[in-house]
Amino acid sequence: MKYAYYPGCSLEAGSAAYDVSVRAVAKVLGFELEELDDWNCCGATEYFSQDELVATSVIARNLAICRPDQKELIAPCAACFLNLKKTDQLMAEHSEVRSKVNEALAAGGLHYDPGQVRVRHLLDLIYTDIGEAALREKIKQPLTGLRVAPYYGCQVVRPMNGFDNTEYPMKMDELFTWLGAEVVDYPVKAHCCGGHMTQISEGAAYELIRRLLDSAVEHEADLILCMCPMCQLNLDAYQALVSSYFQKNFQMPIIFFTQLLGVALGLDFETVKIGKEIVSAGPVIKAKLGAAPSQTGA
Amino acid sequence: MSDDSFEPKIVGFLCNWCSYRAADLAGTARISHAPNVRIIRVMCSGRVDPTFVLKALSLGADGVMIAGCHPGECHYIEQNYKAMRRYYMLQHTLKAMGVEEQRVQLVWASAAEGQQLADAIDKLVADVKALGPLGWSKNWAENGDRIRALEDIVNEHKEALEVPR
Amino acid sequence: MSKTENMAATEAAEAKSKGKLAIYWAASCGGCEISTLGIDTKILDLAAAFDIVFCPCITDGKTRDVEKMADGEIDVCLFNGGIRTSENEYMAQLLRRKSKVLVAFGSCATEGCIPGLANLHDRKSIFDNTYQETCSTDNEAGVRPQSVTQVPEGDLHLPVFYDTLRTLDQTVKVDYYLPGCPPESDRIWEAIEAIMAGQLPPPGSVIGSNTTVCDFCNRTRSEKKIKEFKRTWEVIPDPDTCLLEQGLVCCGPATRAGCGCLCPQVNSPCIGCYGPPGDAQDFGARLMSALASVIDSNDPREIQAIIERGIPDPVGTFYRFSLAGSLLRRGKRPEAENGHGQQAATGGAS
Amino acid sequence: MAERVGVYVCHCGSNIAGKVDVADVAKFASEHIKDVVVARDYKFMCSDLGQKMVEEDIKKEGLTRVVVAACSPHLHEKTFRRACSNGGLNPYLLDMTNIREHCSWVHKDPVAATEKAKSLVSASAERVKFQQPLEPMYVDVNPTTLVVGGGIAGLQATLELADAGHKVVLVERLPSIGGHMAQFDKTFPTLDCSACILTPKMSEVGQHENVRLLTYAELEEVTGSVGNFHVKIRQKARKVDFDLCTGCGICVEKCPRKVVDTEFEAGMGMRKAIYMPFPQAVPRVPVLDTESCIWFERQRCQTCEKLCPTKAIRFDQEDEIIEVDVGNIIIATGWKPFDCTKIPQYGYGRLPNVYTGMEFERLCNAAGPTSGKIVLRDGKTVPKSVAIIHCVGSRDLNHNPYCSGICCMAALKFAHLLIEKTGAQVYSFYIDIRTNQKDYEEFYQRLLQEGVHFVRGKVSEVTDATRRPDETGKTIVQCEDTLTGRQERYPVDMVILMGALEPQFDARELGLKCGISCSMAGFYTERHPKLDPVATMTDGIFIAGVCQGPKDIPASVVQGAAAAARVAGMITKGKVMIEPIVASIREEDCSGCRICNNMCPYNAIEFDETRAVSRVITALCKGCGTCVSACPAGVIEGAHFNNSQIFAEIEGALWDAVPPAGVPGESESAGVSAS
Repeated sequence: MKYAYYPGCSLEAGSAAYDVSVRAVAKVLGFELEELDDWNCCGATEYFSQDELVATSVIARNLAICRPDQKELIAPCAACFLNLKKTDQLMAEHSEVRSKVNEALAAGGLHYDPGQVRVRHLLDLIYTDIGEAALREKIKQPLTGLRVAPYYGCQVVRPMNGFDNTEYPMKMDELFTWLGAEVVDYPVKAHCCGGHMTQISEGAAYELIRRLLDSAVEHEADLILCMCPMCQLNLDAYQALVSSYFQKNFQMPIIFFTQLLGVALGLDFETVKIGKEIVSAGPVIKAKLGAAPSQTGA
Repeated sequence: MSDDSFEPKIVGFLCNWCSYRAADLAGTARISHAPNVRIIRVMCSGRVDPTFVLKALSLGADGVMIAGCHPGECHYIEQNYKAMRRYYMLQHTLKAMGVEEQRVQLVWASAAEGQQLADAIDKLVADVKALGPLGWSKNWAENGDRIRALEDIVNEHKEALEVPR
Repeated sequence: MSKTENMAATEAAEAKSKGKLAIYWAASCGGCEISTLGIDTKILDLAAAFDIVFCPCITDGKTRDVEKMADGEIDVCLFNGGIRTSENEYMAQLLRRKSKVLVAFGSCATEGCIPGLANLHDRKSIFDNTYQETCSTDNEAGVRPQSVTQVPEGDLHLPVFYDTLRTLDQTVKVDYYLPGCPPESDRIWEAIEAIMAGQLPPPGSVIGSNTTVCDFCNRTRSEKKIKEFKRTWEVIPDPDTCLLEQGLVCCGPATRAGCGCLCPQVNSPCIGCYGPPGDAQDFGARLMSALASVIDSNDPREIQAIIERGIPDPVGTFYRFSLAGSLLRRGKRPEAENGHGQQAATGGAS
Repeated sequence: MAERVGVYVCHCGSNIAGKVDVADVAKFASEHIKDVVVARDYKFMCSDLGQKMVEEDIKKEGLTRVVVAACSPHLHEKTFRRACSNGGLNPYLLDMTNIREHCSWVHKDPVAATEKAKSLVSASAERVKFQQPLEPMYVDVNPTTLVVGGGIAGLQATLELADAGHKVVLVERLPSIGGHMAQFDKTFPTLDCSACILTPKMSEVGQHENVRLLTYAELEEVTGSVGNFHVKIRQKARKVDFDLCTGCGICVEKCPRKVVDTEFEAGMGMRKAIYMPFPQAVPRVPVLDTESCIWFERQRCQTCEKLCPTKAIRFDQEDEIIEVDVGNIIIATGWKPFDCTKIPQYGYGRLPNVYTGMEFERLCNAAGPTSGKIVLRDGKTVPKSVAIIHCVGSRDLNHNPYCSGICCMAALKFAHLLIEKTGAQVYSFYIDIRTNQKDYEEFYQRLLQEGVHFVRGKVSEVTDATRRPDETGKTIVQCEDTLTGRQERYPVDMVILMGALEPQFDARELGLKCGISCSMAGFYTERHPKLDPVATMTDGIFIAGVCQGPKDIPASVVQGAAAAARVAGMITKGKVMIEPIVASIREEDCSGCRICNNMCPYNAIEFDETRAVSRVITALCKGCGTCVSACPAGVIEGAHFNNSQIFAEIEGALWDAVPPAGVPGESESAGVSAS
């Protein structure tokens, strides 16, 4: 199985752990991610709010540079996934957008017909294409005893991602059940992480983060699993500030789901970059899974 | 490509129960639409034979509409699915013959969807206008050398030496 | 000398009582003639009943001889081949005028047959391909066949190659049709017998059966549902089950009986050389409609996938023998092109 | 011999003549269309004088074909067929073309409209020449009727017919008749007890001499057509001898295996392995559920068998196929409740105190598992605050776009019962309150008085994730109150989801068996939404109740009675006419390829194995023509819509299209003519 891969900027910087663990997991699970040659910014949340047509054109370039044999594009970052998918959909549904965007692309000698590339999230790939049976076969370190809170955030599941329930997603829950973890029914799994509010209105952002952390604590989760760099950043990096703001003492490790998946597949902490997070996840994983994870590596 | 004076001639095959009634409803509700589709009533879209479409195109139609009940709502239960299968098969062949896909359109309209049918007619007419006339029989015209060549044969035979028996 | 004269006299006397038969080939392969000779010793009966006054394939004869005949002098003309060139057309008109009964003989004359598939192209693209583009062709000067060549003695003429191959009845009025590629010898003999006995069907009809190849097929048939069309090399078919039910595009159900079901008997699907039965208008449309009807899916995407995967060449599949005779007759032609074109001028001068 | 065609162009007052130049169209017909011997335009063709004109022309001018260009044939085809008949012409030698709905009413430009009218008339006139005289067929109507579904609509239909003296076979899938209505506590807006008004009807049906009641049975197959259906019914094995059983109930009482009753009690109560769904069940014959019976699990127990006083238990009983002949069928198969787990953010199945409407009905019902006490799942806590969420799975593009019609009133009923029985604070979350039947609005006003908090908004989630101290231990409903524009959180003890009414899970399947179609949503399609709501497009098959679309009890009763009236009419008439628009196979040319064999959803095509040809059973054919166009050999003829008719119609419609110009042909035999 071979897929085109769009890492996006976060995965090259603050969320390198996501990128590294994705690639490591891919090796073990036997699918190939071929990084798109010369990809450009997905526009994050800003482009679309500035000028929809320009945003669509810039993002569509990433779809247009896919080779004809690259029919499926995987984006692990939630924002990248949403923007790429939204662009494809906008072009499919509005012929005007389609022709204008292609006019813009033509300046660079490119062209894109909607539907040509299927944009998919990494979770969908692992859940659907790899599937339960293959995954179970590859488990080296069952996650038995570890209580995990799957946190989906907003962008991957909304709107209409096509692979999971929009309001109350379950695919990551199921995935970690297969891996042996105790998945807590985390009722705020698709609630807001505060997004950029941390920069604009910290009180509002901290309240949103508090709710997520509180609920995880209440459900006795050992850690929260993310699939969005922004969510991971907000929950992890701001945890201390939120604690002092609300006079609490949160110690909730926040990692990417691929990191823990890697552990289950027998990868060591270093390979999946556990330890890069601020609230360290290593101790609780070690404590709950008994002996230190196997050191076999990939 | 588009010529304002070009008024496409389009033949529409409408099923008796849904789409023909949708056209009736468009009338009752005075939903104005393009006058280019000449409607032929069939009992079911399942009656529409690819031959009908080919016949219409060969006789000078610029486009064809096939309309039936929505999938799953066929008056004859499931016959519109057969229309759908034939439509895709025909499109596959027409494409290979060089007939643009938009010239032959399959439309679903329930008896309550006068507006949708009128919209579909307007869309088909606009699509065909953009493509220009089909004029299929022009494809049959022979190259200019033909008449001269036929006369040449006759003349040569006249000039040829008579061989006595 | 006198003996010869006598013989000539006897022959003349006989000729008066005997009918006159012409067999002509236009754009065809000669298979129809071979099949005609396949009537074997019955050829003697044929010779007893008819003088073969014109048959370029097996007897010497000149067009001028035909031109000199009175109108309607030929009793029966079996005309095979499609109308590909001006010569073909001229001969069709000539023989029509000289014959009482004109029979479109074989698939080419009836519906265009394999040469008719060239109707997906026009003269220019055919010439470009034949005289330039094939990898074994070396034609730097771009020479093309010329209809007129100037030599010091005057103009030399070759027949003009048409853009569209036509069937005989798209050119002249045809009295009867005898389909098949080639018509089976037995069918030919049956037709000749009918002609000799004067027991012909109403003019304009096909001499032959009205049922289809399936009528002569011994395979077991049940209700049909097709999930996948298969190409012949993808499967070794079960010898006792309907080929169509095994996913093979068998044209049998849409093809006039007459061949004796030859292909399916050797485990190969019918390719439809006998054309449509009865008064069916368009062979390809009949087959398309029938095959599409039994596709086992109601999902538009799946239906399209089944069709696109299983039938990569729809025209070659549905109109292998009948494109020229079909309702559309040919593929869409690029805007006015002349096959002789620019190269013609240079080619002619060189 | 050439046909003599008469063409009549109607003005329809100014409806047609106001846009189309009718005189010009008539002139065109007489001058340009071959074989047209009479062409007239007239003010109102459908008037007596217009019809007389056609009649007289047939007689005087010797017309052999008639074209009427007027309104839709769906309005007046019958009128002009009758006129032809009166004139002595076979009615099927008429063709009507629609230049009103399809032309004058919908086109702006009079010139374009006139040109189109000419094309339509030309198409019609070319077609009509190929039409053939046909004779309609008549069949006798079997006076017995099949009713499918023993809910309130089916019961009403059954009683109407049986009381009128006609035989009825009533088939019910479940062990007892009664349907959903038997599960309800009270009915809105009168609040009378559901069982009290339903059970008399049930026992009447159970004892009626004209009713053959088959419960725990399902429709297996329907063949035949209007007047004469042949029906196969699967009588599922009850494992109890129906005739020997006295309904004493000892077996039920002594059965040691208890299981959750997911059917009648909606999962709120228990039943035995051998059971009657509820005390007033009709018939009073229990059913043994082999899935939970100990005997079927490990061949032990046999308690019921041993204790039955009449030895009616039959462990070896098998399903049985019962065949009946009927003239008409009434489908009243009802509905199934929406699966609320499909909206996971509302927490049903995850959060203990979230209930479906049906669960609440049972909770409230005096005959229910709590004897009518409204308590939470712990069995003792009385809720102090309750949220009722409307439109769960209705009016929601993710699930069902339609309005389920009854939920607003049911929610009001629940609110009333809650206030009456518990005094709880009730919050009702609605999009719109729809109370549009007699006394419904008054009921709403009453509930406003009773103090229900109506919140206009679509609930975004129901959660146990608390944010504030007062939310601890509560179930929180998050919703934007769209009247104040504020996001609010409502901590409550109990949440009731008013799930949508959905078509039965096998509605499409049953539709296929009976030859009737479903809407996109899955409800059966009526013949006409306003003028013929209980008939279907298939003659002899009628629909009643929620299987046709969501509706409340009174409306279901009305439809049951209406369907019965339609059937009674058919029985009284005794004969039905069948249109002669049918397919036929030229058997001598059929090669038996069998492509057509599965083209027909009515099984009207049979294969004759001995002669290896296919054949159309005329009585079953509905005339859709799908087999006609499927036949690869072209040997199936579709009466009134045959190839030559349609080809002629296409040619006529394109009379003004580019003629095949520049096509070399016989006419210009350039070569030989010069020789």
